[in-house]
Amino acid sequence: MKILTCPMNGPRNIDEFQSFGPMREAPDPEVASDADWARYLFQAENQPGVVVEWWRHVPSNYFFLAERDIVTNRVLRTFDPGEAE
Amino acid sequence: MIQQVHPRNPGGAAEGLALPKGPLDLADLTAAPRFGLKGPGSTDWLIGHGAALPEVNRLADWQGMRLLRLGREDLLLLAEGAGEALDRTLESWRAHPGPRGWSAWREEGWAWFRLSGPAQDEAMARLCAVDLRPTIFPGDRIAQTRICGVEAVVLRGGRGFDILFDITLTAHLIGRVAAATHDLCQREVEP
Amino acid sequence: MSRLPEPWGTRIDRTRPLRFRFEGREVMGFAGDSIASALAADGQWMLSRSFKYHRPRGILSMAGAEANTLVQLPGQPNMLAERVALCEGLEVRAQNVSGSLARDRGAVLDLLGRFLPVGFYYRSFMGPGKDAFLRVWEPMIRRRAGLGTIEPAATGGEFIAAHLHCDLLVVGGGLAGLSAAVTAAEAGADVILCDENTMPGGAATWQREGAAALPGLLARVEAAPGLRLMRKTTCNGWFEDNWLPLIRDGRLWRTRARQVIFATGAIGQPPVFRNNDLPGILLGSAAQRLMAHYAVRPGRRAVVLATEPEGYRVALDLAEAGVELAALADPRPGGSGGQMAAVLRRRGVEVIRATVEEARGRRHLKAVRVGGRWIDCDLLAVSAGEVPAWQLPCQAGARLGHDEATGRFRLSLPEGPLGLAGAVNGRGGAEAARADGARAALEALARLGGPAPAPEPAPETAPGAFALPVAAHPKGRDFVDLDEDLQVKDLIHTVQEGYGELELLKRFSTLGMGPSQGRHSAAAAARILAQATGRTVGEVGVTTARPPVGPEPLGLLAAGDAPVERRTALHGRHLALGARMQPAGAWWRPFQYGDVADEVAAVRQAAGMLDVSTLGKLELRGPEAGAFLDRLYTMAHANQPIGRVRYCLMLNEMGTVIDDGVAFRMAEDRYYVTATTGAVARVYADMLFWNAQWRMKVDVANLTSAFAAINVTGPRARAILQAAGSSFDLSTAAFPHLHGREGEVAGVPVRAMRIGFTGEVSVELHCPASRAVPLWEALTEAGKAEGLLPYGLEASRILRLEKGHIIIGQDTDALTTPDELGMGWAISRRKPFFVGKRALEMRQRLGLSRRLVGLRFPEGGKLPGESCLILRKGTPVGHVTSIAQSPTLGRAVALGYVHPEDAVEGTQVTAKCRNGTLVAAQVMNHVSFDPDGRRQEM
Amino acid sequence: MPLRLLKYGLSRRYPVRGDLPPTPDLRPAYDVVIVGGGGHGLACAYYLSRYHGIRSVAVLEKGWLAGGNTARNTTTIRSNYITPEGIAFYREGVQLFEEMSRELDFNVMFSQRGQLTLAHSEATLRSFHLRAEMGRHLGTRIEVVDTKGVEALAPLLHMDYGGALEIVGGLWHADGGTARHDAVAWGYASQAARRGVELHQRTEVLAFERVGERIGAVLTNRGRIGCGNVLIACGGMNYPVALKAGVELPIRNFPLQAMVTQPLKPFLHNLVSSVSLHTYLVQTDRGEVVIGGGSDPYQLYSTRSTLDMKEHLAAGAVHLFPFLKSVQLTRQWAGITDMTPDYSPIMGASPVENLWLDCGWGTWGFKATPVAGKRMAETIATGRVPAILKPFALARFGSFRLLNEMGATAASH
Repeated sequence: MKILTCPMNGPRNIDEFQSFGPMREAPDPEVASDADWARYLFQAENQPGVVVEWWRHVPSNYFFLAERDIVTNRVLRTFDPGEAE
Repeated sequence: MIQQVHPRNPGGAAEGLALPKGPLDLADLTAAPRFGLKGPGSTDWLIGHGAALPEVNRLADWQGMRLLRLGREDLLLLAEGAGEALDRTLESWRAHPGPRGWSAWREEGWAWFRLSGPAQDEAMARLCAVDLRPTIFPGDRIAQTRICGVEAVVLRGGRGFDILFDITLTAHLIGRVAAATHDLCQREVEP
Repeated sequence: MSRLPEPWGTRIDRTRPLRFRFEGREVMGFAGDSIASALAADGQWMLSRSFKYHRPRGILSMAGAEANTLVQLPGQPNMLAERVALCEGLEVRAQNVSGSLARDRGAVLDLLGRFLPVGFYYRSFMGPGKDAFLRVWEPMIRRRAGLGTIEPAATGGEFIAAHLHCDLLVVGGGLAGLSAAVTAAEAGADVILCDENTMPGGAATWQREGAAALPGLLARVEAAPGLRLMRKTTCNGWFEDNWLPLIRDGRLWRTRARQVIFATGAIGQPPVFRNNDLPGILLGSAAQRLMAHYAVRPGRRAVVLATEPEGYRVALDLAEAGVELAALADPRPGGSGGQMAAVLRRRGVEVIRATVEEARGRRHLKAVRVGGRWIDCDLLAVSAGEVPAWQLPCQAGARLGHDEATGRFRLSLPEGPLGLAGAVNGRGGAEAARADGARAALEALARLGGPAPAPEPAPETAPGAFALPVAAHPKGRDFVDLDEDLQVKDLIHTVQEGYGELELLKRFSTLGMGPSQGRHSAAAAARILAQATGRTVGEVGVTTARPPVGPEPLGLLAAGDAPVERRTALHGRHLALGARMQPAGAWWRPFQYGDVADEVAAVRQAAGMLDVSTLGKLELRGPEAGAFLDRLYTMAHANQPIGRVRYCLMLNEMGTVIDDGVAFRMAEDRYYVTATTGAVARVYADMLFWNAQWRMKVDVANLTSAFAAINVTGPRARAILQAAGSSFDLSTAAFPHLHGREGEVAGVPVRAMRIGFTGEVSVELHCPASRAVPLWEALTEAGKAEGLLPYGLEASRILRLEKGHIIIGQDTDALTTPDELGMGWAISRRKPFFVGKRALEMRQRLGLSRRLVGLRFPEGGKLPGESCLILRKGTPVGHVTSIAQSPTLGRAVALGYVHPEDAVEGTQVTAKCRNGTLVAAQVMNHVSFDPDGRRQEM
Repeated sequence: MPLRLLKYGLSRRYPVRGDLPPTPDLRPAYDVVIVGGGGHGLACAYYLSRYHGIRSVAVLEKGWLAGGNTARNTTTIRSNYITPEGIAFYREGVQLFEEMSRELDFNVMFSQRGQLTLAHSEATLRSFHLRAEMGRHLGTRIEVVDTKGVEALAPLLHMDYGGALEIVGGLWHADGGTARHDAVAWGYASQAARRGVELHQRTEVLAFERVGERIGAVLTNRGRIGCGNVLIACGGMNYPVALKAGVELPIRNFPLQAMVTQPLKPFLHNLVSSVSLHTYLVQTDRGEVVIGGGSDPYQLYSTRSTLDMKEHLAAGAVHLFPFLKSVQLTRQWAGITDMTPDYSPIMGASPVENLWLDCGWGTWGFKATPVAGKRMAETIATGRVPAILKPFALARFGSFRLLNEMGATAASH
C-alpha cells in the first residue's frame, strides 16, 4: 500500500485518501469561449510527469494538495492549500 | 420525560448485540457525555475560556475532561466522569453571544467504544493499519483513521483504546470487531 | 522404507507417528514430515501427472512451488506436497489423473506429443462451422484442463489479517538473513525476520557448510531485543513503499517496513536432457533436505551431476547416508571438486568428465547416460548452478543482469530502502553470506539514520563459471519447463514462428506461466533463447516477476473484507413492527410493514409516517453560508427568508442533475440542507472540495448520522402532531407549506419542515438520533386514534409517482439536464454563477433530445415494465423510467422519456413491452394525483 | 484429433509457418504509419492490406507486439451496452469475432459461453432491463433473468448472502464470450505481414514532424519515416503520443488490475461479473480463474500491481464463490487504461488532417479489436468516417454530445 503523507495527519496508507484529480484552473465563466469552457470541463492534466492534485483525507475530511509523478508514483510534496503560491 | 435511546439500549438499532469480553474487552461508552465544537470561532472561544489548546491530532486534559483537537477548528470534549464540568462549559458556551463555533453534534453522530484487555494491542493491529504501538502512538496522540474499514477517531487512553465512529455503524463495527478478534479470547498474544 | 538414523531427520519427531492416506492407500509418516517427505520415505516418489502429457512427476526441489508436487486435499486443490505439514488422517490425492496415478489413461498424450506441437491449439480446432470451437473443440479441451478440483461446500477454514510495523524486515532466515537481523537488532533497530521454514538457518540446516555458525547466530536471535522471528512465514510479495504481505497458514500480516533486506537465497536450476523430468531426478539440495530434515534416503544407487562445488558435497552426504554412488558427472572443462573429488575417488567413486545426456525409466529413474555410457541408478542428484531468487527484489524494482563472462545472473537494486544479502546477492557460501548479511544490516541502519558501526571486511568470493548443461535431444522430452511440459524444441519452434521476444515466447509457449512461475526454467530458457535468437543471455533476461511470489489462497486475501451496513436509529422499531427490510446502498430500510395498498391508503386518507433518517443532512453555517449554497445549487438561497424551506437542485459541472433536497434557513448564518440517501457522501465531499478552492466563510457539518428524521404525512398529520404535543403553532397560517420551525414535538427537540414526497400535508421532523425512538413511540401513540400507519419504501415510491416526483438516479441518468425533466423553474436565471451553469447554457443551445413526461396507459391493457423502450417510428427515443399501479387512482402511473416533439399533453407515443408487444400511451403532466397540489398546502 | 495436427506429427521437420517476421529495416516512407502494435493497430493494418489494397503500412511498436493492454486484458467480448450507437458498434465487433479464427487461419479460441452480470439491487436490475430492452430491440441475445435463472446459469454461485450483496437477478448475454487475447493480435499480425505490412518492434515514436495541417514524418528511435496517414492506437500511451502531434485528448490514465489462480478442473462455464462488487470471473480453457475488475482510484502510468486491489478482488470473488477461499492465486498484473469523460472511445478524425485516432479505450478495448480495426481501416482508406464511428468523434466533447454509456462500462469490461 502506497503511503501518502497528509499535511495534517502524517503518513497514512493511501486507502485513507480520496483523489480529487489534478488541480484545474477554471476560466472566468462570464468571458470564456465555449471551446475554452469545454476544454476546462473535459481536459485533465495527464502528461507523464509531475501533476499537482487534490486529495482528501477521508477520516478527517481534510483537503490538501500533492505533487505526484504519475509515471513513478513518487510523491514529491504534500501541502495545505493555504500554502499554494 | 426526557429519554435517550442509544443503539445498544432496549429499542435501539443494535439492541441485543453482545460485546467481546475477556482478554479482549469492548465497552460501550456512547452514553457518556461529550461535545464537539466545530467551525470558525471554536478555538477562540475555547482559548477565551481558559483552555490550552493542543496541536491538531493531540489531546490535552482540561477541567477533568479530555480536549481533542481534530482539526484547526474542530474540537471534541470527552467528559467521561466529568459531566458536570461539561455542563458548565456548555452553559457558558450557549450563553456566549459572539463567534463561538457550532455544535458538531458528536454526542449524537458518533458512537464511543473502548477496547481494552491484555490482547488490546494485537486486536488493534488487526483492526487498524496505523502503527499504534505505545512507543509510536503515546497517550497524547489522536489517529483519525479507519477501523475495519470504518472512519474512526482512535486514542490510547489509560484504560484502553477509545474509538469514536459513525453511530449508524454501531452494529456493523461490533460484528466486524468480533469477527476479527474472536480467537483472541482463548489464545495467547502473538507474534 | 526405514529412515536414516539420527542425527538425520532434524525436523521429524520419531516418537509421533502419523497415519494418512495417499490415493486411498494408508501411509505412515512422522510429525514434522511434509506430505512429500513422508511419501518419499514410503517409496512413493511419483506425486502427480504433468499438465499436458500426463508424465509421472515427483519431487524436484523440496522447496519449490512446482506443479510436480501439487496434490489435492479435501476442499483444497493444488496444495504443495513439499510444504504442507503432515497431519493425522489427511486424505491426499493425486491431481490431473484419469484413472489412477499409477495407471493414468491421460498418459496416452505422451505418445501423441508429436501431434501436439507448441501452440497447437492456434493451428487447429477451428471448424467446421463458425461455432465449432464452442460446440466441439472447447468442451474437449476443457475436459482436459486444470489440475485440482474445487469442492463446492468447502469453507476454506479460518483466515485472519493483521498489520505489522518495523524498522527493518529481513526476508529469509539463512545465514545471511540471520546475520543481518541480529546485527540490526543489536544496534537497536526494531526488526522482523521472517523465514518460511520451521527452523531458520537456510542451507546451513541441510548442508555441513555453515552448520557450525548456526547455533551462535540463533542464540543471538534469541537474545536480541526488538527482534521478532516469524517462522513458517512467507513474504509473498513486495508492494510500493515497502508494504509486504507475510503469510503463515491462515494468517496474513500486512507489514510496513522502513527498510527491507532480501536474503532470499538462490534457486537451483535443473539441467536439460532427455527425460530429465523423471521421478528420482532431484536437485542436490533436495536430496540433502530429504536426508537432513526428514531422514529420507533419496535413493539406493545414485549418480550426481555437478557443475558446482556443492555437487561434490551432495555426493559426500549421499555416501554418508549409505547411498551407493555410481558416478559423479562433472562436465566442466577443468572443473573439479578439489579436496572433495579426491575424497570421492578414494571411496571408489568414478568422476566422469561429461554431462548427463539422457535418462530412462517409466515411472521412476532407472538409468542415466553419461558420456555415452548408461549407468543404472534410481537417483540423480543435480547441482548445476543457481539463479538469485529474483522474484521479490525484482518486484521491488531490482534488475536481473547477466555476467556474460561467468555466466551468472546478478541482481542490482534501485536506490531506496532496500538491501540484498547472501546468495541472492551473489554471496553464496556460509562465511560470505554471514558477512554480507552484516554489511546489508549496517547499510540499512545508516539509511534509517541511526549510528552504524563500520562493516567488517567481507571475504572475497570468486564464483566459478556457471555452465548449466543443456543437452537437447532429437527425440525431445528434454524439459525446460516442467510445469508446462515444454521441451527445448518447443522453445526453438516458438522462436522460428516469430515469437523471439521473451515475453512473446512466454505467451505463445506458456513458458513460466505455471504454478512455479518459471523458477526452475529461467536459466535454461534464457540460454536456449539467446542461442536461438543470436542475442546474449543478458539481453534475453527473465520475464517480469509479478506478485505473488508463491501461491496464496484467495480466502487469505479476502480476510479483511465485509460490506458496510448502516442502521437508522429506528431500526429496532421497524423490526419490532415486523417490517420487511431491504438494503438501500449501505442502509437497511423498511420496504413494507404490511399491505402496501393499505399503507398508501392510510397516507391518502388518514396519515402515515416514514423513517427518512437515511436522508443526507448537512448543516452549513457561517456568514457566507447562503452565498455558498447559491454557488452549489441552481436556486437562490442567499435571499431565502429565515424560517423558509426551499427546494434545492444540484448539477455537476457538466450540467447534469446529480442531487436534490431542501434547504431550511434556520438563522441568518445557518442552513439545514438535505441530500438524497445515495448522494450525500458525494455531496458532502464535493461541498468540502469546492470550499477548499473557494475558501468561503462557511463550515459544513455532516449531521446525517447525528439526526434521525420521520415524515408524518396525510390529512390527519397535523392532528397527530397536535395530539403528540408541539411547542409551536402547527396551523396552516402559522406553519405553511415550505416553512421550517425549531421546537419540540412530544418533548423531543426537532427541526420541523413542511415538506414531503406524497403531496399530502407533511411535516418532516428531524431530531437528535438518540431521541428518535421516543419520538416515534409518541407519534405512534398519538396516531392510534387517527389511523396512522408506518409505511415503507414501496408505498413511498407509489405515493411519489402519483405526484410525479422524480427520483434522481431512477428517472435521471448521467446526462439528464433540468430542462429534460421540465424543471427549468428550478434554475435561477439571475445568479452569475452556480456549478454547471455554463455547461447547462451550452447544452441548452444544442436543444433537447428527450423530455421526461407522465405516461398514461389504456386501462386493462398490457403494461410495459420499467426500462421498456419508447419508440418513435420504430426507433428508441426514450424509456419508461418509473411505473407503478396506483391504488389511489386505480390505474398505472408512469414517467418516461419521449421525443421532445411528443412532450405535449395528449400526444400518443408507443411503448414496447418486455414481450415485444407495442402499446400506446398518452403523454400527460408528471402529476397524476392532485395536479394543483392543494392537498399538501392545506 | 483434428487433421490439421497430422502435419506436425507426420512431418520429419517441424513445419514452420513463421507467424511474425523479424523486424525489417525502416523504409523512407509508408502510405500508413500505425503507432501501436497492439490488437487494434494490427487489426487495422490487416484490414488495410486485405480489404483496401493498402500494403505500404508500418506498424510501430515500442516494445514487443501486443505487449500492452492486449496482453493484459481479461478478454471479455460482449455487446450488452445501453445506447443504440454503442450496441450497433459492439455487435459488429462480436460478429467479427465469430468469423475471426477462420478469417485469420489462426484459432483465437472465441467462445461464446455467455456472460452473466449480477444485480444486487433493484436499481441495478432496472438498468439491466434497459440494456436488455435496447439490446433485444437491436438484435443481440440478451435478457434479464431472475434468481432462478441466475442459479441455472451459474449453479455454484452463493445466492443467499442477505443484505447489500443479495443477488436479486442478472443480465444474461448469450452473445458474450472470450477469446485468446494474444492470438487475436498474432492472427492479425501474421495475416497483415503476409500481405506486406511491416511490423517494427522495439520502435518508439519520438516526435511527429508537422507540415502545415498535416503530419509530414514520424521520427522514431530507428530513424525518420515519411507518412501518408498516421493512426494512433497505442492504448495507455495514447495521450502522450497524441500530444507529440499537438493533439490534446480528453483522457486520464488509470491502472486496471487483474489476477489469475492456478489451474482447476472446470467448474465455471459462463463469465460472471458483479457491478456492485467490481469483480468479474472467467475460467479459461487452461482451467485458471481470471479475476478482474479493479481500476486504481487515482491517475497513474504504471503497470505495478497492489496488494490492496488484490485483496479487494479476492473479496469479491469469494463473496460470489465462497469455495474459492482455498484456491491458490498464481499471478497478478495491471494494464494502463486511457479513460475518457464518458467512458466511451474516441475514434475518427483529429484536428490534424492526416492523423487518425483510435483512442480512449479505457478498460473495454479488447472486444472492439476487430471492429475498430476494420472501421478505422475503412476511415483511413476512404478519408471518410463511416456512420457507425461518427458518434465516437473527438469533437463530441466540445459539443456536449457525450455517449450515455457510463452505466454499461463499469466492472464487466
